[in-house]
Amino acid sequence: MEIGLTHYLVLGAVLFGLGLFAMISRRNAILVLMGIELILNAANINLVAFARYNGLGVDGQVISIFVIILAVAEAAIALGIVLNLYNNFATVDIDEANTMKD
Amino acid sequence: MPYTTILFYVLAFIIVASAVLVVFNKNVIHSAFALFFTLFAVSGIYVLLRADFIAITQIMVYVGGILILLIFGVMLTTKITDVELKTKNLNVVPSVIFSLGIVIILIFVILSTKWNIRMAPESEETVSQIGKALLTTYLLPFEIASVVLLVALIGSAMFARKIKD
Amino acid sequence: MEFALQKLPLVVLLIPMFSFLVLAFFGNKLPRGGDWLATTLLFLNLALSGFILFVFGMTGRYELNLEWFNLGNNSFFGMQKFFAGFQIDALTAVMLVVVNAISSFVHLFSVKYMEGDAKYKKYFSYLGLFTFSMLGLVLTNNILLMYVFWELVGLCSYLLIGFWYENKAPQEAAKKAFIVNRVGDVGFFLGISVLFLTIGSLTFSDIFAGVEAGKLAGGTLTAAGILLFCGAVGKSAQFPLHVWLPDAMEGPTPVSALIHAATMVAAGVYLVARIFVILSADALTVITFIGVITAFISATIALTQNDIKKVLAYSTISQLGYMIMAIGVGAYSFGFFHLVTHAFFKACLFLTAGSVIYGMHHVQDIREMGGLRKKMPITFYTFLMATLAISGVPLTSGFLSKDAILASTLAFADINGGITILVPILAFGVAGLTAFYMFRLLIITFLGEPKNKEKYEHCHESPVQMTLPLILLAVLSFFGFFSLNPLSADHGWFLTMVKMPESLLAGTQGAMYHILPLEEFEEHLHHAHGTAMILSLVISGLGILTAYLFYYWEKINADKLAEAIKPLYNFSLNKWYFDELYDKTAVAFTMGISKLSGWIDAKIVDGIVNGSATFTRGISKYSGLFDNIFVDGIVNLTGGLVGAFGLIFRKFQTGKIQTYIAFLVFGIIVLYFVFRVF
Amino acid sequence: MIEFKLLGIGILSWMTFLPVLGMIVLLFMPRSAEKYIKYVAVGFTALLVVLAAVMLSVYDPSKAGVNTLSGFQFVEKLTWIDIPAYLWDGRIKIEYFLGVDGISFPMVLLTALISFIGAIVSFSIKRNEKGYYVMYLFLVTGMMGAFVALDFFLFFVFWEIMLLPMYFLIGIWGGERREYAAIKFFLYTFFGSAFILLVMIGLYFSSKDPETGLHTFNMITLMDPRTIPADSLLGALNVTWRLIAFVSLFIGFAIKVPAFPFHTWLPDAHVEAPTAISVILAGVLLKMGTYGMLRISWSIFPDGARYFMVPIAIIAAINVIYGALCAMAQKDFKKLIAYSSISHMGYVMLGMASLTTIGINGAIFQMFNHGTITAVLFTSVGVIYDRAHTRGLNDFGGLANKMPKYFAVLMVAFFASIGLPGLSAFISETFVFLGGFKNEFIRTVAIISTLGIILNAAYILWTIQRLFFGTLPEKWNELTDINPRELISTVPLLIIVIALGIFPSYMLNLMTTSVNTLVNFIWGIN
Repeated sequence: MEIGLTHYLVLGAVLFGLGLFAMISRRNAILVLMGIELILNAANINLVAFARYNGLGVDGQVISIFVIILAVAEAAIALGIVLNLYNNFATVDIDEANTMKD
Repeated sequence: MPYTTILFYVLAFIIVASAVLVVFNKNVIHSAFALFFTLFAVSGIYVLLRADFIAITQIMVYVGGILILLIFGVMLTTKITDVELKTKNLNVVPSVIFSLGIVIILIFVILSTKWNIRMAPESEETVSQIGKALLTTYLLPFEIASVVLLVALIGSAMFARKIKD
Repeated sequence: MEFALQKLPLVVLLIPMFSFLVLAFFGNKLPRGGDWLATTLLFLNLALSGFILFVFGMTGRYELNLEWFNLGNNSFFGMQKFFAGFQIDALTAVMLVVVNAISSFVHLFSVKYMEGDAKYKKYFSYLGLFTFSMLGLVLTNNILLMYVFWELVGLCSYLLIGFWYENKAPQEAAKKAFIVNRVGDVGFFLGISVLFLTIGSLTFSDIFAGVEAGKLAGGTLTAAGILLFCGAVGKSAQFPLHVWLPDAMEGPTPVSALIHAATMVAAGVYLVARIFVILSADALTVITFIGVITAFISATIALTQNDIKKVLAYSTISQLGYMIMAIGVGAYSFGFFHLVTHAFFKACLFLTAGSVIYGMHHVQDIREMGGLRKKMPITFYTFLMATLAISGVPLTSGFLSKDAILASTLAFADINGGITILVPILAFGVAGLTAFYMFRLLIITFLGEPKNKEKYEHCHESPVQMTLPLILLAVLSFFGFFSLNPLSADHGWFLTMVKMPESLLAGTQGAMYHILPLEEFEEHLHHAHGTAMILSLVISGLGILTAYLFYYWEKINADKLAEAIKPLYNFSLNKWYFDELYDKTAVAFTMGISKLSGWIDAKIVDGIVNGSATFTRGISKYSGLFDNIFVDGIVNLTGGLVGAFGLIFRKFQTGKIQTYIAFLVFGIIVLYFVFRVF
Repeated sequence: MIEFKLLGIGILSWMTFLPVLGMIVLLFMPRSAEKYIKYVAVGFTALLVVLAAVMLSVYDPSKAGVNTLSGFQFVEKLTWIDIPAYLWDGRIKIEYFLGVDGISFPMVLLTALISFIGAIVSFSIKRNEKGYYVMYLFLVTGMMGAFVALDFFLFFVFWEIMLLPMYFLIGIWGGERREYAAIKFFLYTFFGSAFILLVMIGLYFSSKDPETGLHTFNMITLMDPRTIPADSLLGALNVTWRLIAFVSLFIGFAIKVPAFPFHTWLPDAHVEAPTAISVILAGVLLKMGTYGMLRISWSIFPDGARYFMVPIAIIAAINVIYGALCAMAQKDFKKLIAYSSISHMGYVMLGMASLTTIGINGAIFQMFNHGTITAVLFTSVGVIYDRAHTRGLNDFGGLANKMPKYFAVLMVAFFASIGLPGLSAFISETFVFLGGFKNEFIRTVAIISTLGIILNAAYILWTIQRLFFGTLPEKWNELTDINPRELISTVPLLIIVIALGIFPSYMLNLMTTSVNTLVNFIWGIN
């Protein structure tokens, strides 16, 4: 069976699901960040796959570049936040950071 | 079975397996290392998709940048010796259900959709094409992205700084 | 000659207008308020109109028609144009002279009579406006324009009756005159509308042509005729709209002479004469009876009046009734002839009355007078001349016209028979009554002993500005001006010029006299002439004799007789109670209904509006309560429910971002199923 | 389709929005220049008169207008609102569409003239002049706009715009019961507007422009029977709905006219309004009702006009007679004139109900004449009220000698108002009645309403008597005669009244072509 668009998309979907799970269930902020990276990667796979199979030329690739750029920015900021969190709560467990609740 | 197919399945396996490790590993450092494999394999997928520039970028930015950043983060916040193992999260069951659910839905949708497949013209020159696109059609987002990066740079520096008062 | 008929009438028309405008706007700057200007212009006008009459005698009818405005080509009338123009025919030419003559005499007379009045200047400007309107009325060839001028003379009449508006009586009289005239005018207007809608043009010649062509016939024609006649009823003070004219005597006496005796009130007669050719037999019958009833009623009223002007006023109404009747019976030219002769002698009578009032320092009650002959000889003799004329004594102009009319009534009765015999009977009766009450007036005023010594002593003959017009008018009451034959005017210039036209309806309707061919009518007339002359002489003689018996020789005591027939006397003295009747009915009804509708409007119609506002406010009050208790209750309940749910759902608000993401994902899944399934 | 532009902007836009410009100028005038405010306002309204004169010199009376775009003059047509199609509805396109024809042009002239006169009359306002004139100019914009708008939506906007300043003008600068009168006026007219709005929307959704296929508010397109498909709500097949729409529109306009029994706001509003506002109210505002009927009801629902001509004529006759009777019962001078307005507007409606050329010509002419004459009458009421501070007719007497010029002015106006020949109202009333007699269905009604002629004369003469005749009461010895400013605000109108009475063709020529076209259109004759 020829590898086609659907294969890549399914791969992306699986990756997305894993990333999502990480985002939802893990309590360590860094792991949540990793989950996000996974999701972004899943999206990138989709974009590039569409660029390949939908005749969109390089547009998909360009957008995936932007996604990567944003991922970098996000990672930098998020880690900054995590460090702050750690400084304030002495933990990176985001369950502890629930002061919004009450 | 053409070798690209084999390659794809290999890469897919690496991606999924390492991602599973990332997600379920209790040791954050291990997760970070597993993530390294994932990202690498994804760049392989990009190569399969003939997006050479993206593949390179993936390796350079993700593997060379973000991952290092993450590891630094891990190391700054965790004492490697006493690795926290408390994953007694109540969310596991709903998380699994939701994530599985959405994956199933996505796959179902992907499979049931009739995709309009048009192969992109084979071109060796993706780099120059991307360059042109970035400096013509996507000039504004490109510039904005650079500003965003700058802001992120300053912002993260601000956050990370310990406020002494 | 061409110019004389083409442009001169316009000049004649506009000269009084000029006089009016100059006096109205610059009167204050002119010496003596510009009376000399107005008077001179009017005499000039008289000369011009005399010239027009002369020219007309040689060249004949002339008409000028100009487009006034048009309504374009439309689906109802086709090309609809309204014209304005004038025509010179016998009626017009004669009327021009009459109006200008009397107007100029009255101007002259007023110079002294009105001297010292606070509104002297205004008075002359009003006279100018009136003369303009009256000339317009007689000149126009168009019934709509005639209506225009018709209303304008009404306005002038209103202004001049109410000239001394500081007093109550002139105000009321002016208002009454205008409103009563309006009633007639509405009829006139409706008549014009009928003509317009059926014939589509309002020019007299078009109207006549239209009737001849049968565009308007039968009942509609009769209705149109009677409606048009309504205008004449109002303006010429015919029964039942005659009530305004006696009251109109509140105006200055020269005005009464000009407007309410000689010219304006004759406009009605002029109108009927104008439209004579299209009047149907039935319409003419109505006209005849209205005329004769008016003549009779007012003659009986005149018998007992004690105000010198009131007597003259009723005699005017009576004479107007005569003219109307004359035209009604078909004596078109005689009726018009009487209009002219009457204009002169009645103007003379009024001006002499003015002279008397002037001499007596504004006393009008004849019971205060007496023996004035010695003090005011010129006034007396001119008055006598005019009285003889109105009584129909031979050698006067009045004899010529009146006799001819009486003969016509006889001919009328002769042809038609039956009930129409009443017409000559009443007509002759009125002739006798006229002679009686005019001589009663003459005797009580000028002869006998003075009743009020003090006033008598201060009495004096009027100055020459006043006596000159009197003399001129008295002279014009001689037969010689109209005919060389003192017994019949048939071959005089007047009746040669004003020929009776053949009715356009000849031979089409019924068997009435005037529908007979003209010759046949004239034959009957000829038969009646001798009888009429003798009868009328006898009857006027009797009237005069009786007057002398009562008041000069005092063989019969008038007061005792009055006492003996008290109800009849009162009936006459109180003018047949017409005013009271109208006050009690029409006026009271209108005022009542006006009050009622004012009340309805303020209380009921507006009440409903305000009521609905109050109602709405009431509703709003209750709906406010409802709102507070029920609607707001529901709202509060909702709030409470929401709160309760909130307490439950609060559990979900963990403040943990991951929980939220989980819900987000859950939401996505749900949405997927929603869109998928539904 | 004549276009006429000044500085690139159509003259009708100038006419409509010049007052707004004036408003802005007034708003920016410094406190120190307060005493010049009224002159600025007069200047702007005078400009309107000048523009109107320019229009008059260019106007081509041979063009018909009514239901043909090419017959309109000074047309301006721009897209105003254009909302692209949404899921739930098609494209909404509303035009800024101005133009005049023989029906609206006399009204435009009247509006310019009366606005100018009203601004002069307003000099007697002493309190918060700036606010007053700002509102006044705004009002002028509303009125002018309503007369020149050819798009129903735009018309409605102007129609409503005009309410607001009127409310404030009565409510702030009015007499004792001003709030009551202002609220009554506002609510009543608003009530009417609701009916108009209903029909407007109904028409919109029923219409389908044959060219573009869109719903439309364009009045001229709406007159074209092809625009409203026969099976739509207000289409030819739904006779009942069309008649209901006609009645609804009629009520909306009748309130403005005002027609019996919707007239009671008028006396209150008049009595409480300041003089100049009464002048505007009677001079222009009332005409918007009758104009609206001609322009919208009669033209878009000719079937309704034909169906209801008898009831409308009866309402008109009630207006004539009942108005006159009520006027007779009044003791307040201003209220009397207000009721006489009701009576005279009855003539207008009668002429329109006749659906004949002559009647409608008379109606439009009567609208113009009533505007000029009543303006003089209300100004005159203001003259006496400013001096004596009372309007009670029974308080006066003998003013003729005390105020001779005032007497002269008012006499002309009074006699014009009772339709004395030689003055303009005579021609129009005559036409109205001729039209009424011509239409055999309403002939009887028309004949009955001639009673109004007599009643009008009666109450006017009685008023003259009570005001001017008799002796002057002691307390009025100090009264002064009418002053030059007041003469300026009355005499020009009287000159127009007299001139049109003698040469009516100057006015009639402007409208005959359009009226002929309109009547033909109503009866379906081509």
